Amino acid sequence: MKTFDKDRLMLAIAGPALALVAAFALTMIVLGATGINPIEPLRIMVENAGYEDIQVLIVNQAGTYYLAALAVAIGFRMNLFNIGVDGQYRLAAMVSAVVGTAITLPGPLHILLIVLVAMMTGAFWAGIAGVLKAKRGVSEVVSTIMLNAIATSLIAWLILPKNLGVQVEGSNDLTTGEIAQSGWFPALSLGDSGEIYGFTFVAFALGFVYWFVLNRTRFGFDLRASGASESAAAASGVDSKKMIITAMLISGAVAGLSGMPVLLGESHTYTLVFPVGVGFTGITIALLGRNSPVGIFFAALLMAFIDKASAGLDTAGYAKEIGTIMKGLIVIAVVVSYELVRRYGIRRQQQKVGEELASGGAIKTDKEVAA
Amino acid sequence: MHGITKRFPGVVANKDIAITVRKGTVHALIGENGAGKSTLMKILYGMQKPDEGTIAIDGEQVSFNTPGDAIARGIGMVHQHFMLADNLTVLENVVLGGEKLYGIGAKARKKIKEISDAYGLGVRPDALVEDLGVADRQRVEILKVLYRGAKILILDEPTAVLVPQEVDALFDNLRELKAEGLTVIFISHKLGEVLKVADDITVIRRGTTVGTADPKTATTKQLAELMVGSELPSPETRESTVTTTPMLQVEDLTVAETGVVMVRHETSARMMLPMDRTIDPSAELGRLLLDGVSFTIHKGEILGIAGVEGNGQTELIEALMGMISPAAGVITLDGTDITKSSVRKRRVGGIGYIPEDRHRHGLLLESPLWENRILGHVTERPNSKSGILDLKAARKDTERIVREYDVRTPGIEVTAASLSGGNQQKLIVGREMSHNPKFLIAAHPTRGVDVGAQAQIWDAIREARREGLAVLLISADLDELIGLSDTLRVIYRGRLVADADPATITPEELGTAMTGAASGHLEASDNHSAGTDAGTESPEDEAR
Amino acid sequence: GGKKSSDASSSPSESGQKSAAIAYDIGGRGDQSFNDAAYAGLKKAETDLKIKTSEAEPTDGEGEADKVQRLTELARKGNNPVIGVGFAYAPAIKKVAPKFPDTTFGIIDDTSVTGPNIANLVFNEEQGSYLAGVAAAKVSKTGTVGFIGGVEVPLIKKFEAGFTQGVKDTNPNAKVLSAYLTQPPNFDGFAKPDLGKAAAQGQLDAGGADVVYAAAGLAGSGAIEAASAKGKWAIGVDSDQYNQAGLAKYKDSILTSVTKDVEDSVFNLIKSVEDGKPTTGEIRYGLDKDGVGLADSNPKYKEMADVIAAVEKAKADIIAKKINVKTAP
Amino acid sequence: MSTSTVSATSAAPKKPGGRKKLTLPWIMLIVAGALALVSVVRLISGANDLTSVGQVSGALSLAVPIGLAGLGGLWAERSGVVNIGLEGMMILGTWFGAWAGYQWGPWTGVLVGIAGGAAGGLLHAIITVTFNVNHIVSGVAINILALGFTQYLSNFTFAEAPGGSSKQSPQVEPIYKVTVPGLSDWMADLQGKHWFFVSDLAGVIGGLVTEISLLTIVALLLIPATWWVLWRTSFGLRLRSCGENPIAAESLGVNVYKYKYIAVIVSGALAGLGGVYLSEVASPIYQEGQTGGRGYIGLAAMIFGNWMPGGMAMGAGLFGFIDSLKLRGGAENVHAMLLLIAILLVLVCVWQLYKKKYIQAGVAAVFAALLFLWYATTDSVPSQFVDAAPYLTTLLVLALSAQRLRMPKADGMPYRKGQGK
Ligand SMILES: Nc1ncnc2c1ncn2[C@@H]1O[C@H](COP(=O)(O)OP(=O)(O)OP(=O)(O)O)[C@@H](O)[C@H]1O
Ligand SMILES: Nc1ncnc2c1ncn2[C@@H]1O[C@H](COP(=O)(O)OP(=O)(O)OP(=O)(O)O)[C@@H](O)[C@H]1O
Ligand SMILES: [Mg+2]
Ligand SMILES: [Mg+2]
Repeated sequence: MKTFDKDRLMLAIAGPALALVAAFALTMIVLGATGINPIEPLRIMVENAGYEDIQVLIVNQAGTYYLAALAVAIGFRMNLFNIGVDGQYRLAAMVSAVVGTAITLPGPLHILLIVLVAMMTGAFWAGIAGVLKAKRGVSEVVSTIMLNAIATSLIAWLILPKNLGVQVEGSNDLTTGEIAQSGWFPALSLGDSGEIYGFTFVAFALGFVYWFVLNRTRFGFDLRASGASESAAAASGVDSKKMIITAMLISGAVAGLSGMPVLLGESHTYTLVFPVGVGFTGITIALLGRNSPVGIFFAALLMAFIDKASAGLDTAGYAKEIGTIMKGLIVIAVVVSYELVRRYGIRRQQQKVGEELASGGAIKTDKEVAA
Repeated sequence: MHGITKRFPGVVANKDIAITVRKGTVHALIGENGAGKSTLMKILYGMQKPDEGTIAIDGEQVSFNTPGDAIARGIGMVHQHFMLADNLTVLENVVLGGEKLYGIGAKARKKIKEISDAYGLGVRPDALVEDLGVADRQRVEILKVLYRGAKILILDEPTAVLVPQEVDALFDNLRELKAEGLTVIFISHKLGEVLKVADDITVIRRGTTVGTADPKTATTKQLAELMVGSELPSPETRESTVTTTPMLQVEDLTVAETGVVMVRHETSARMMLPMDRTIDPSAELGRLLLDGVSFTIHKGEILGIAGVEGNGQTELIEALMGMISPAAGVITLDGTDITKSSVRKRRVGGIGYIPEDRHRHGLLLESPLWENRILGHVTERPNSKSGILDLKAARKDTERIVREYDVRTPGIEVTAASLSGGNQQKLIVGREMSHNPKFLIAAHPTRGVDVGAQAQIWDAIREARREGLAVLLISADLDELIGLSDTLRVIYRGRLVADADPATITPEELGTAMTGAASGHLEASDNHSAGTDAGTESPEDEAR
Repeated sequence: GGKKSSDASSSPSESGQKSAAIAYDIGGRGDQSFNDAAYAGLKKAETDLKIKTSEAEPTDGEGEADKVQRLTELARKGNNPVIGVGFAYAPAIKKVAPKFPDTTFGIIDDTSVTGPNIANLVFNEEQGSYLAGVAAAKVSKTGTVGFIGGVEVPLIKKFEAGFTQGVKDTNPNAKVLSAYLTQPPNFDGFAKPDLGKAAAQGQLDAGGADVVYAAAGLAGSGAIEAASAKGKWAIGVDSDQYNQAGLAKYKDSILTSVTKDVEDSVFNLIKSVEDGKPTTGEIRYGLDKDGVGLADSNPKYKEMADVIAAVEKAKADIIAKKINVKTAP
Repeated sequence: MSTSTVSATSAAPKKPGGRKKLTLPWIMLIVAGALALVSVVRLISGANDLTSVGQVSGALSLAVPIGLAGLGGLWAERSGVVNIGLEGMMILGTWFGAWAGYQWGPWTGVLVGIAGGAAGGLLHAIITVTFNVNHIVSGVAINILALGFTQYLSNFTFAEAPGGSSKQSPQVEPIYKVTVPGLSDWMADLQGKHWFFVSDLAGVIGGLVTEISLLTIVALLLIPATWWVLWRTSFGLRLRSCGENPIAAESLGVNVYKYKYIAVIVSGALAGLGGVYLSEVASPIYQEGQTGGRGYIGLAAMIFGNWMPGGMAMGAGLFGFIDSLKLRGGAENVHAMLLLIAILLVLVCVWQLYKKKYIQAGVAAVFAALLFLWYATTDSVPSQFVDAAPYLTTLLVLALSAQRLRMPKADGMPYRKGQGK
């Protein structure tokens, strides 16, 4: 059994590693084909990632991505496709920023309040899709796409100065006002290189919670069972409608957290230029990380690395879209290699089962005679 | 077919098989589960390519790359598992792939009618396959083959889901086809049938041909010995353990078709309105899938339900499990009303469940065995303690089940999908028995399971019964049903229409009742309908 | 701190040559609008002042930290001035500027951040738009004119406010229809010409407008196309769209354009640093400095003496502060 | 318990329960009813633009790209392949369409744009059909790749072309537009009379015969054409069988791989055509970010339409209609929509009462009352809500309508030849 697992681990690592090499090679081919030095941009990216200030950016971005991807992954674990993480976290960030500005509490309580409001807002927004699916059978793919757009409009309305927003004199931006210092999450300062948002650590810790809840609790088992086979889960005692709503609520709550690293660690306010699109990157990362907390961690780091390391390419005279192309190629290469490895693994496993059956065959005959 | 060898990763499904089928005969192919019958036929049908060996038809060497090639040579196959697209009509399913013959329109419809009438198949071309029962589906499968004008018919276990009368009808058809000069290859586990219809018999064991038999002289016993090298085990059970303590009481259980709710169920009117909005409400009347079903199972009793598939068995099981909510009726388990309880509550309350479709309801195919061991009992020990899973204990217990129930597997980390059907079933039985259920729903507990495993499963059920387990047994295998049950009921169109004494009833009589031809109490060799009291029944009645 | 990204490559200051840098807003170079205008200013500085230049583009969905890092890197490499294009750079400049007291930081469209080394380059878009309103009211026969904003943000609302005021002051009975294509942070409204077209068609045929003013970036080309197809007037924005190659087909329908001279503002700031007298604080480009204005390349427009007279009068009044143009509708 | 008699009516043999085919007269009646309702609202609210010729043709041009993407999704999913990469394939369509269009004329652009989308489809097919990778992963990857690839290529192509930039192509010559002479004017006249129903009908017809691009006509024809091909030809039957039960199809000699490949490539081509429509008809240039999520909306329209061309077209049409309403004088038009929705909710309430579902009826009544109140007390809707109108309406329609969605049974499932049991 032990060796079996070791082999599996080897396979699990070899797959993505080979895929990454393949993706880089493909990127080089694209570059070469368009008459660009195929090595140089990659070298610059790797070099960029060697600098501490960029590393800080990568880690911080990875924290945000991690949360968004966890939110998506929770849905995926039970075959729900929550495309709405983007809307959920933006609305959550906005509402929690408003509450955090309006109410000031001593230190940790203030932060807790903001985080709770964010989770509740995210859960509420995702819950709409959950209820619509459970009660009315509305496909969550459609409803979350619609809810994303509705969230955009709702935020745009809420942030108007006549409603909840503030327009600072001389600024063309709209904000929700600044959260008092007690609501800032302490950061890990690396001096000149910047600081790592404290919430980033919370994000990664949440990965552990995710793992624990999913793999070590009854609830997690029910959720995974629903994802693996809805019919079998129903027969095992899972109320599928309740599960849909619960899963959407949790997914939305985690989605609500994805805005927190930036809100609590950097901007301390929600503005028109608050990062967008994190939810969509989260989908990619969840898929790439195969919904596993460790896989998502590496996938988030990888995506953050490509983002930040490729940002400087244009300064060096190369198109920074190379990063985007690389992302696409990596996703394809990695999943194709997963599949190839999986097939190989199944073949091996069946071989083992077959051997077992073959060796057990003799005993079987004896028993049958006895019966 | 000569020298056919086919290897799958880890398994040699066919090893140097040789088989010769004479033109214009019915040739039976028998062998235990996994012997390689289906694989051999798939090779003949071009669905799989042999690693070695040759096929000759009418003396001419052929090589098929796709089923299309085989069809072109006049071969048709009815598969072991239905090969039908549910959401397409019968017509579409039939013409698929053979559109060149008669198009896909009126001409094809006419042709289908023609064949259907000629063989008395009674097929409606424009019905959705989804709405058909198993027997109808079987007919569509046969029609598919006939439509293509096949000269060689392969029937892979066509009788598994049919009642004896339907089997007879099918055999009549086969004889007719034979008379027309067609060749039929017929696979079955039911040896009696084989002897009845076959002209030649070939026995396959572990992927090789081990012999042939002459149906005129051979007996089922001989065949069984050829097949497995042992006697046929029997599900006979005679010492009664039935007590007078009711374990499960079901009263007036009524289930309406999904998507419709009953409006005035108290008046027993079948006026129902669709739950969803439609154009014309009155145009849509739902129907009852279960209609006023009542019975009692006592501790230590096995109640067998006989019936053609699709007559409400599935709904009965699901209503008892709480997976669908009945329109009316009361279910009492061990004195507690569980009519409104959730599935989980019922399971914790002591209901064990061997589902009829293990892949859909019993297993997480892509999960390891130990997770499958937790499935359905996640709230119970040893699987979890106060909401937290106890993986160590669950794993250990899985190993115990694997050991005690003889599940053939290299370990408990492999996925359930990689086990063969029989071993999957043993795992499920082991799991359900591990929680000392008060009441067990056993739906086709040995379907598709080979003889050795069959005996083990029967033993496990009998063992538990001795300790006071109440069992609801649903099976298409009438021998099993008669052999195991203490009481027998027949379900027909959602109603329990007849009861019988397993000590005296024969499979043929039971089969007749299953088609709705008889009702009331079935006396041995006297199956006229003896109208019994439709009102309240005494426990005596229940305990036969 | 360890190695910083900016420590590595040789900085221009070391090689002795002066250098200026701009950091773009979302959209980046090639947007044929705002960013491109800033780029033009930079290029002009490169040729006229013989200095080196650097540019950096943002990535989609980035946060404040990325902007801080970008500005820091540009500053540390010795670029002076470092100009952030767009109000989104305000919080980042607030953080970075104090760390580089010898570098001048420019920011366009924002005066909320201030400092001894910060130059706020702002424009009175409402003033230019007011003139557009005057012209529109004058040429309109139906008394109804349309305004199309790309994305409903305060900056674009300034355009709307000025335009509406200009129309109303000229013809109190006139009606201004206004539409925004998208809501922030969905900035598609600047990139989807078909939306601009649909909105313009709505104002032209259903609303009865005969002049549309589109402050919608590239989506404005859709509005211009629609106006041209209907034989009505369109008013362009940012640069003189009559002369834009991409719009040559509809140029006859482009009455005029409200210009915003981002190019010069960038160039002027670079030049001031070059000259050793860096400007700081609020540098406002209004009608008075020709920082905003109304283009008159269309010969047909030039023929409209009464319109031109009205516009000139309004311009003089605004410069003379006789008219105070509102910045919010 | 045994009953002595088995009543003949006890249970009909398996019959198609619950499902009812919508026949043509029914559809016509529903459409007419909807139009009448809109007409009533128009008369009450005075929002005459609701069914004007311009509104209808505007709705059409906004609906076409969504509809083409939806049609693309339909082809792929009918063969069992989920295509979330529609957005990426559309991007390829916009880019390649404009790239070829500005150099060699619009029709070449159409062909090259279709080819670009089809190339995206081919990639999707290779990944999902040959490598059996999760369809969503592949789609997401294609979306990323298409975006990066086109942005990257713009640097070498459009950036150097006169009138173009790295974000935008030069102008493409327009595709010929037709107006049915006489009829168009007549309809416009009739529409202008603002009569009940007649004017609305005239508006709809007028929108279809006025200034309609040839490409729009092609796109409209593709909807019945798709229906015909998929439901009335043996090719279509085979293709659909791959989405319903590929193993059964395989057992009858259908080359499942081939049909899946064809379907996914056609899917990409249709999405590509949707892209070309954006960069040649809706506006005559390619513009980065031009698709703006229309691929996803197309997907939603397809699910909305229950994987059927007609339903999908209705979904896309609804979206285009509301989107156009909002863009053309949003505040007033959308305000009128409040009334429409309120009336619809009243109808729902009556229906629920009839069905004795009092809670649902109550909820509908409350919402209807709130909407009436909103309508009566205001005379426009904040522009932010106007913007959300198409999305809200879609969500509302989905929530209120019966969800009898039925996706192809093997949609999204991996398939490998020779693996059937
Ligand atoms: N696609 C496959 N891949 C791997 N192994 C297979 C495959 N199909 C069949 N096998 C193996 O080949 C052996 C023969 O299977 P086959 O289906 O021919 O048995 P059978 O005689 O038809 O059994 P049954 O009576 O249960 O239908 C089985 O042991 C099975 O493990
Ligand atoms: N499609 C497949 N892919 C891989 N392996 C398969 C496949 N089909 C069958 N097998 C292998 O075949 C073996 C059993 O197949 P199968 O389920 O037909 O066995 P069986 O004993 O005939 O079961 P049943 O009694 O349910 O028919 C398993 O070990 C499984 O790994
Ligand atoms: Mg089998
Ligand atoms: Mg078989």
